[in-house]
Amino acid sequence: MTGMLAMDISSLTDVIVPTLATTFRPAPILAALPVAGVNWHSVLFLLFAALACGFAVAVVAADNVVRMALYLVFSLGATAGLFFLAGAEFIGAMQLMIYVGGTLVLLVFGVMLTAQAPLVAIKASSSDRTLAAVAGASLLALLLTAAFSVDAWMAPGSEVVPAPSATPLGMALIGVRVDTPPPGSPAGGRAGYMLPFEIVSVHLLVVLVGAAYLARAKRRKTPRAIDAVASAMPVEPVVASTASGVASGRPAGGAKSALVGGGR
Amino acid sequence: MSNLIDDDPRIIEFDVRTDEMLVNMGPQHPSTHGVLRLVLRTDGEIVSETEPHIGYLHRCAEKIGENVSPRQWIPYTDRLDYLAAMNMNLGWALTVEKLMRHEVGEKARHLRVLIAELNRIGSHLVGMGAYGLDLGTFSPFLYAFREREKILDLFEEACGARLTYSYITCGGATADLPPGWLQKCEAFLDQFEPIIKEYHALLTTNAIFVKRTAGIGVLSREMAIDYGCSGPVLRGSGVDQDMRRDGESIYTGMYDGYAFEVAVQKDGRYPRDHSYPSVPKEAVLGDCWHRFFVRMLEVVQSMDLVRQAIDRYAACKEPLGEPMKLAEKLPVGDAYLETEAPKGQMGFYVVGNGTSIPWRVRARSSSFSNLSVTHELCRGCLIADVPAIVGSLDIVMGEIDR
Amino acid sequence: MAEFLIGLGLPGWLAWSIAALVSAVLLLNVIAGGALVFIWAERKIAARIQDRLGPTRTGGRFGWLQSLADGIKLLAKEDLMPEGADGLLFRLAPYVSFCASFCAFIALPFAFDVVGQRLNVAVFFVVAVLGLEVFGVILAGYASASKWSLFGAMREAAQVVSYEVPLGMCVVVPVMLAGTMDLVTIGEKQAGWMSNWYLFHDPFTFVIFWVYVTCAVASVNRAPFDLAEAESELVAGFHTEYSGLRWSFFFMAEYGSMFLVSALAAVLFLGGWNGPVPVAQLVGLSEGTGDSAAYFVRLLGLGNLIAKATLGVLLMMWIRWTLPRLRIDQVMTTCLKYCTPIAAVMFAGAMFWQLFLPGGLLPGWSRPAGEIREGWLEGPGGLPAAHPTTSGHNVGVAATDPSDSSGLATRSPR
Amino acid sequence: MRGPGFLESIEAAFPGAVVGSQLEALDPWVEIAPARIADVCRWLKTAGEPRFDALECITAVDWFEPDAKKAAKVSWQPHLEIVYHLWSTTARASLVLKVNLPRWSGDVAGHLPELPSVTGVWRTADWHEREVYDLSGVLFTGHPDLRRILCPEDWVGYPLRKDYEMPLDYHGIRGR
Amino acid sequence: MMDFFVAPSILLPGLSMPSCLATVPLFAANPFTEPVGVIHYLVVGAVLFTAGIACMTLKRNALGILMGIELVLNGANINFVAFSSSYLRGEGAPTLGLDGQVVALFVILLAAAEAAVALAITLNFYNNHATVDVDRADDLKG
Repeated sequence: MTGMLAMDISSLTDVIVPTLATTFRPAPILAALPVAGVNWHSVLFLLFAALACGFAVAVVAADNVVRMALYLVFSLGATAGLFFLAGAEFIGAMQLMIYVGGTLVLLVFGVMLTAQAPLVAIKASSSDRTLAAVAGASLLALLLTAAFSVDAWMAPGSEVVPAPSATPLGMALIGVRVDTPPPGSPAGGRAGYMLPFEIVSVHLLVVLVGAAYLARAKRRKTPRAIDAVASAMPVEPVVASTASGVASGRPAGGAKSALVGGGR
Repeated sequence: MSNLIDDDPRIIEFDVRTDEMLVNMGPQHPSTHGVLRLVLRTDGEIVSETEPHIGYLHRCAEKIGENVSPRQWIPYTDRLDYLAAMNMNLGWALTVEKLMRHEVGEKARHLRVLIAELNRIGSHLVGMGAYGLDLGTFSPFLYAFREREKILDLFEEACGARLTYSYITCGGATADLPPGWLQKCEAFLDQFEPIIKEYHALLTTNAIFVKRTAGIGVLSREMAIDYGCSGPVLRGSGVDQDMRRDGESIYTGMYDGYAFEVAVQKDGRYPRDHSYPSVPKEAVLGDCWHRFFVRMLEVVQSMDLVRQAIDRYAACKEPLGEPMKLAEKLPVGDAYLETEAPKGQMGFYVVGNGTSIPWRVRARSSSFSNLSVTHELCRGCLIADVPAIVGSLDIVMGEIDR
Repeated sequence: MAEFLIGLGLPGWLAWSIAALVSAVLLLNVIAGGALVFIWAERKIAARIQDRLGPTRTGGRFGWLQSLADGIKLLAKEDLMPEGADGLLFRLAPYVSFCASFCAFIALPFAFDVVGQRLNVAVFFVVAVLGLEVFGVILAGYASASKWSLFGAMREAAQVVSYEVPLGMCVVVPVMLAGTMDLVTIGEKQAGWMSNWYLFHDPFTFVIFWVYVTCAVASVNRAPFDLAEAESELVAGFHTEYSGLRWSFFFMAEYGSMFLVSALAAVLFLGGWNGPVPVAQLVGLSEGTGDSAAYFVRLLGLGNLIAKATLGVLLMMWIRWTLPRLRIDQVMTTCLKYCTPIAAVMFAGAMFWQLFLPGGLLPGWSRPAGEIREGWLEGPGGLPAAHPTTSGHNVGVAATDPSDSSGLATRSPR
Repeated sequence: MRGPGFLESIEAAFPGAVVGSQLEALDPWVEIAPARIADVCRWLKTAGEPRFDALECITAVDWFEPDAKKAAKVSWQPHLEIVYHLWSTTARASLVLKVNLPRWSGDVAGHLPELPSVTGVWRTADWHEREVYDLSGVLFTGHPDLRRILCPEDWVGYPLRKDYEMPLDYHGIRGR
Repeated sequence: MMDFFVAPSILLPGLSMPSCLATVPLFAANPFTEPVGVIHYLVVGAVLFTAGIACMTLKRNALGILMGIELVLNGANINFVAFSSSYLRGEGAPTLGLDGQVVALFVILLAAAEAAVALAITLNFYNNHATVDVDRADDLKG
């Protein structure tokens, strides 16, 4: 079932070859074991779920916005792992590529562009925290109650290796449904996703243009230091003869003295 | 103010309010050619202001010069532009000779041309290799140093030192060339000549190199003169000036009878005495590429001069002659002389008061003036251009800080 | 191996755990050992290019053990952290970088079926995970509390995110030709003579391979695109403040990524583990001939792929020691104005070629093209057999029953 | 150009500016009154013939003999001499200007003598004047940014003055 | 921190759940051996969703709020994927099939778009006000 070739390990004459060949077999990650013992799928699920939830909470708890971004990366990365486990490999890869690799890099970029010392950690007041904790806990309770209230959802999953999902998904996106949704599925018919796909494409294009427009290059109205320097020639005489400054050998004040560091 | 931004193409539009950052480039930085410290005021990647801080290598050379005799100061000139110590020796020796109205013999004259031009090749090789390093390519650096090592071998054979020679001295040179030296020198030149094509392929005509240097750090002719730039920096801006041709007679007399064409773009073209790569379309006169190219031309030019000097030197049958005494009395008066060192015009000023110790010694270094133009060239450039621009000026901190 | 362990009497879960662990350790060793070898090779190659000798003494001749000695030196180095650095992020960053590089290897086939985890979306996975390496760099740059590091991190972020676009487009072309994102299948479809390689499939793929090379070099931050660590501008870029073992993690990540993109290029364009000449086929060996034959074929494939990937790495080294570095705006221009449009045009070209000239220009050179597409278009049930359960050479059309068209899972009674 | 006619053209443009001259020296020089130096330089650069468009060097020579015995024998009065070496890139000719300054302004030790800056004429004068200020202690009025350039910012004294004493201690570093 | 939310609900039944749930086989069994089902994913999705909401309400940094939105979208995505997976639903149970995955895909894409626009707005705001504190964005307050 796991698609392994039968092999003769016991022939010890060529040890290295079989070791190489077998260790690179499809690793047993997704293979649910019929034997009693640890279900790897469940273990990995627990791992990824713990990571996703833990780092999601850490995002809330953290004050430093850079760390928040980092925790978010881990949380969403773990979510991608959950998608892989659920058999939605394509979605998982998309999550990694677009969400983690694209959107979050963008976000981190934004964080770093605005990460000035006072803005890195804007602390929430403790009353806000309490309020958020109470509201969050009640919302969580509500959601969980709702989730647990449907018995059919409580049934444990199957132990079957999920089939690839990318091809039918791709076909669906160009308007051909290669799968028939199981009876009773809300989708019912064999609707493709050509139109939504196109709408999303146009939407993304619009967003691209819009974002570029919003964050477009603007010129500062107030003069910058660079302009002052550029117009500094020929220079206006700066009287630099303060007797005390000279006698002590201190530098006299000047236009560029802002650049002077401390003593070497 | 907005007009200023409109007019200045170097100032790139900015899109996000980023705070200006003060960045220290140096004194410990891989690309500042020694202990130069550049304080950059940057807005993101764009440098709005550059302030060179120098003096980390200040050794009071001029003060020392007021306490030793001119010949004793020769070793200190070695340490000015330590990459072209022969040229430094020569400049100081000539200045003292000018003050003393002393003229060296024919053989010493050709020996000096030979040695100084050979050292110019060595210095330009370092400048070229280090410039490649500034732009992120390592191999040309080693190719350049490989050839420079051979020059240093020749020098070592002539005077026993590889970096601080103290060879050319007031009144001549410390020793004559050993037998067989000229043949070795000629063999080196023959072997070195084709290698220049390699440098052109790796740097001068390399597409990325051209992209990084052409149109970057454009130094206009007027600004170059105004800032007292000299040497390849000045000629890279199209100013036709070379002290070997235009200087004072005591110096130009050394090159009497030598045929060479000043490496400068005249009427839109460089001298065509050898086959050189053509100027890329993107290059603007006065940019980093032209400064670099002038140096490459001067390498070939110096090779020609060395060949001529070898012939002339070999033809001189009289002995070299003795240099001045270690403590020869200086006349009252002062003398200033500029020579064409590899980095630019090296000026020495000496004031004598009748004793053997000069009253005042002054070294006007070309790199000092060349470096002072940095803040003009780097305004509005990108951070990556700063090493490209500073590297194209080919400075040596030894002669800036003195 | 797991069966072998089970046969020894170990409980199943333990056997699987050990097998997974061994896989992971092997992969880790491939990266770490590969990095050691590549660092040594880089030093020797750089030395050859530059007319010097490089390491000569450590470990006898040729300085074989030089990188190992360096590694030991790095281990012994003091682990410095600048004052004012964000300690947690500073410590974490190298591992993030390294893990991303390491994880991408999971889906990379080294030979037929010699793969950590055969994924249906392996191409995507590799590119996606490789893109995560940038997080380590950004974190390192931010947490170092050094302006040079920050500059390096910002450059890297801008560069990598931009180059993912043309890189993705280049990668999609072989995916389109093969009709699957499964790297094992893509490699399998290029079996046979060298002319079957996707590099020579049509002119467009040939061009797009070089676009891929450019983008791959840029996305792993090698010269002339090594702006994030440009030593003449940014001291050392994002890893300016790192030393010792943490620094070496960045280094290993870099070499791991280099090998990875080269191996990916080999699988996507250069026939993967299939040599230029189908030696095994000619001598009559195949997967089906027997276990020993299968091992031999795989070993041969392994050698092929590693050789091709190594060639790619050597190409990068050659470029690095030859060319100057670009400037950041030129890097972005290269991406946005050259690579992306060229990749887009080539993508469209390859698409039309595939549509109108599926058999190639020369009639005698007909290639087994289009078999998968036929399967798709026949009916809703035609799924490509890019399925982990399929093995052997016949990975073309799996004539699935149209009625069994859920397409998501093969069910089995619990 | 270095002939008497040249001298007179300066004299004509700036009556009283030329204090002295020595046209037979190795480098013929013209001594200018301190207050007029900037004007003369501007004229030399923009209006004179030839145009001295480049400033090569500014040097300060401290004419002072700290040794009292030797000081009795010298023929000059203690003073600071500022030497400007000009160069014309068009005529390829050089010119030396000299300016004599008191060693201390008003003869009060520690009060630096003042001299108009020529940074407005040649921009290269910026660094050269800073160096003279740093090492010889001349205050250039009108200089935009007169700071020490070679010595540290907090260095005390002017090393190229003849009576300069090397400090025995600098931030805990022994001087001798 | 890892098991902060997961542990009470799955590993330690009865603490935070109504006690009747403890009778459900799911919670009685060893989580390491039992196959996971939809409900597991729903719990994770709920946690992410709640964390996102809390993040949106709590943070004053505009980018923090953006991160909260991403978390919320991901929580929803987990549910979509879970319901689409026949593997998790167990045999015979109806699934969303491809539809769930397609919706999840669209959510990811739109999240990217949303992040781009939100970031542009934030940077614009930052350009004008030199802060990313949303409490300071009260120019339109009457």
